[in-house]
Amino acid sequence: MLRISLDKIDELFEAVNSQQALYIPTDRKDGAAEYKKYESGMKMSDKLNTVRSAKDFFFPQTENLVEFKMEGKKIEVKDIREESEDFVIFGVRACDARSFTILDKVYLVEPVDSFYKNRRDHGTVVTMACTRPSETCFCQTFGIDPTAPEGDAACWSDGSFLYFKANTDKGQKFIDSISSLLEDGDTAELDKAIEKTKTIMSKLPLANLSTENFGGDKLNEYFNSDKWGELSESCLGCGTCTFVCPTCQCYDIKDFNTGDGIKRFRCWDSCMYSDFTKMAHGNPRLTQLERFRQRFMHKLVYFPKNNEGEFGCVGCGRCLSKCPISMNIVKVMKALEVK
Amino acid sequence: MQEAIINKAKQLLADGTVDRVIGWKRGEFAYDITPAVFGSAEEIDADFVYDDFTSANVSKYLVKETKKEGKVLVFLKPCDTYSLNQLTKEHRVDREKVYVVGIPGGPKLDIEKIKAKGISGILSVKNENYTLKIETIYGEETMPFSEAILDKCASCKSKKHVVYDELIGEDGEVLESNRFDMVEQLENMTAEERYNFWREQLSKCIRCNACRNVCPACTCEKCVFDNPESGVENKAASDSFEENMFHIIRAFHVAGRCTDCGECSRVCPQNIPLHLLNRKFIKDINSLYGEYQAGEDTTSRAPLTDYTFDDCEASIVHERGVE
Amino acid sequence: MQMNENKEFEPLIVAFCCNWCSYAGADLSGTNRLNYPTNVKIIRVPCSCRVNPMFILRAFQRGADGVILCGCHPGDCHYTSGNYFTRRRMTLLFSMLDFLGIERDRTRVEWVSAAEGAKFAATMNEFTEAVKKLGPNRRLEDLRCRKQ
Amino acid sequence: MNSNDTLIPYIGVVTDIRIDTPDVKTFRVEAPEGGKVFEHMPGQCAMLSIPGVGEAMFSITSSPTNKEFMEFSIKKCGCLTNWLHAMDVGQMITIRGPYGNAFPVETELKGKDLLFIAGGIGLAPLRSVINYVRDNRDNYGDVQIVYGSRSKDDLVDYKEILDEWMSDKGIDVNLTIDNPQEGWDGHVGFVPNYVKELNPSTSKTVLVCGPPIMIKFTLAGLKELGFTETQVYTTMELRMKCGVGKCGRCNIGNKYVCKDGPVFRFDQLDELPDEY
Repeated sequence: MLRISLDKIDELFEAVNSQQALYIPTDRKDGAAEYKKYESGMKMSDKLNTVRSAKDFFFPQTENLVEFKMEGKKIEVKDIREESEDFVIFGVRACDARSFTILDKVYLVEPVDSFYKNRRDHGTVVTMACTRPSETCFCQTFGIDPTAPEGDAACWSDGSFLYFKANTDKGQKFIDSISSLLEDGDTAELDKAIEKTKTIMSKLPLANLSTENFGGDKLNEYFNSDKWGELSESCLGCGTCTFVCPTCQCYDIKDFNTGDGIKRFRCWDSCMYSDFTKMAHGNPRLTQLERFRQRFMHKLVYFPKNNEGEFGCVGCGRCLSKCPISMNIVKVMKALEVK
Repeated sequence: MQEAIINKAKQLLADGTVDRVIGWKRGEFAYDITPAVFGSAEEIDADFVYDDFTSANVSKYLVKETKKEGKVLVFLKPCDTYSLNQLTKEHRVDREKVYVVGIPGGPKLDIEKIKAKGISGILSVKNENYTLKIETIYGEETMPFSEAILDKCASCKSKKHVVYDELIGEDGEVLESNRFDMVEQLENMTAEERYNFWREQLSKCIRCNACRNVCPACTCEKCVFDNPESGVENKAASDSFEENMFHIIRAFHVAGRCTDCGECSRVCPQNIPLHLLNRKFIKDINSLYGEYQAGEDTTSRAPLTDYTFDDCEASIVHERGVE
Repeated sequence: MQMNENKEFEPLIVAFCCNWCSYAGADLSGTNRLNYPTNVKIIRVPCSCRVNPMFILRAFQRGADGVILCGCHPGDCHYTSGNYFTRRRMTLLFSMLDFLGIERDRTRVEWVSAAEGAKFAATMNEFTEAVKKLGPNRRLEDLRCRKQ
Repeated sequence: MNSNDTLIPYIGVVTDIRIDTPDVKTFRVEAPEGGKVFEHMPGQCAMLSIPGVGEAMFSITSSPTNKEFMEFSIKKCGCLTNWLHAMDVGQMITIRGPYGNAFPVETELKGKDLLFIAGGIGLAPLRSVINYVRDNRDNYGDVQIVYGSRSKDDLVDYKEILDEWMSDKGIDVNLTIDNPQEGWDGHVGFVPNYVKELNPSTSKTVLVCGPPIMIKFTLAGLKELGFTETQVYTTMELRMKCGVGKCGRCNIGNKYVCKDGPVFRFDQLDELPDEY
């Protein structure tokens, strides 16, 4: 398998960065990891995951869609779309990599979202296999193997080498572009490391969480469950879970008047917000119960019903560690589940 | 302590003093505790927890709970009692419908601080003589209790309960705290340094509104930032200006009412030290208009709804401080 | 609002003026043929107390380089006490802006009565000069509103 | 980037404004170069917007058989609609679409006797179907229309109803208003009761649109008369932003009103959770 010594990882980053924009997860001053554009000397974070998910690269929190010039009764529409630059996101975890597949099912189905597709076409996702899963991890629940991540190219570390494998043509191109730095090597050490991770995976506290009893066929049963009141009663109605979630894809479209014209932009929206469904003549989801229910029904029932059983969650565990009141999809699944 | 609290809750439910109990509910792990309303002794026996991780200030839930029928029991830590007083003063909570049992407070632990040490796969956390024994899937780890204390507890302002119907344990005193140290440090920087500091912090904001929604002082029925009529409504910062604006206004709207409970910083998913903005207002109010602690009582006028004829002029900001 | 090499920077100043005093003061300075810079855009408010912190911030957002709030002298408020509240509010707001590293000379409160036309003109001249020295507002501007 | 994106709107010019009722106006919209901005089927919607004011979904009330322009009957009820009501002829607006499914005029409705039931502004989406049917008269059986409003002045398209629909052969128009009014010698009473009084044949296929409470009682009345849910279609409205089932807010259960709707048959709605 092609590999590079971890001592030479800076050389690798420099080489990639000289060809196209490179983003890697790196530690901030406060200790948390986030994706940043690579600059010489930047070290890759060894944290399990970033606070914000990698969805930002394809579906940023805000983006301008179109501009208008208004003059008297006249309106001029200005298409401001530009071809995205080529870029590489390095070190994406298996859970986040799967989230792209889920976002694709929303944004790449007809009518294709050209803003999303543009970035998707130009981005190469290089994933990184996990070695130290945390108690909040439950990606295996959704059939994700963190030791064999998806993405255009995948890489593994055994502590001294990084091993590369291409999953797509785009990934192969990426590996070809750095091939002068790579050498062939045997994978005995790596196989051992992967085995070790697999053993840990089986011992995780959420290893037995199953989606067996969820999916599209229990729509009304779960919708009408009497657990929602209890589950949602302490929900603050903030958007933390939605905004750190790699699969939450709802958005709002708004206009901003610059004084010189109108910029129409879209931004992330949260179904947990009280005005999410508010319209001129009323609001069909009046209390937090209905909004809370919408979020989890969407992930566990509606999404799989519309997408051949694929769930709208990848088990990354971000909402488990970030919710201000520690209410999360795992607690909801356990409370709701009807065998 | 947990046992005493549980017994008290069950007793007050049984003798009909209260109909419901607000407390904390055990989670999946050692630390993910959810505030909850308990209606029966069975529910309490099953899930009620009070330990080093029950840091959530539950007083804001009383706004919702006191609109319902019946009386509700709430266990308040010293800092939480200030919030309740403030809510009572603003007529957001019907004090008649609340039975307050004061309980000893922290210091509480911050799981983020434990995780920041690289400790992961946490299965249990035990406090043995102020050394944390942390059992993980990767083996046992230890760390000093003092290094895992929540920021808000590390600068605790008071161990005194300012309102209660009953106490479990002894009442404490108002403390000499170091809570303004960091504000002072920033004040002593140059404007440029301060600007860079806050840009770095506020640019992390994802506008999840957790700070606002958890804040016991933020109880508007409709926030200006949610109201399309206000002209400033927005859901995401499209520009650094909007990040600044949101956080200045959020802090300003609770200036003189913020009890410094520290929940805003505790819940921030991006670890922005939001409490520093609130503390800056508190510090200014103390030094310009006299010592004032929001929530200490239910009768005094808040500094921003009050004035004296000889207040300082706004130019004081230009006259003092370093450049 | 661009720094141009052969063109001197001209700041945009927004002045919130109380209807009962400084707004009339501005009028008086005009009828007395006193000069004050055309950079100053006056917004009339019913009382200085009407100005909430968001007005100040939004003026900066939309291109102001300096914001000044003029009200009645303490004790002279048409509504008895409005300006006393203003004084506390603006003191705290300006202090917060300073805390965030926004140049403190971009904001000011002045008490100008209806009879003080000369003071109005002098204040505006002086404030405009002070802001001119600071250069364009960059720390509290909204890039989307920057004129091309 | 030369592919179109549905989120980038076209320009439409308002070429005529008709005052229907005190709070409903009908706007005629054409492309700047004349003609329609895009083609649609009866029941489909379009996103209209005034940049800086708002954007919202409106049903296209003109029939696709109209080759010159599109029409929108809009009730004044919020920020955007207030603005639209205040504008003059010649104003440009932005328009994107068409969105949603349509009434199955070319499939299930073909050859059927049709019963249209509308209340208030609910006539707007049905008007498109009614005129489509009138223009393709041979493809459909009898047409019966039951339309009610608060008062005579609140009847949308009253002139068109009197001048065109009522004079057509094979179209039975039944109007009603909620309360007696001077100058009105027609039926007085609520729509659901009027439908029961008229006792239409259960062989008809029903298209109903109006306020939720009217729909609820009308459906109950129809069931009493022996209609089944598979015979009744309605069209719905929820908060929408994108129009293409991506922004995630207009769902009832797993169905997005903007994409899978707005036209639903009642048996389809029955399978969905009760959230509307």
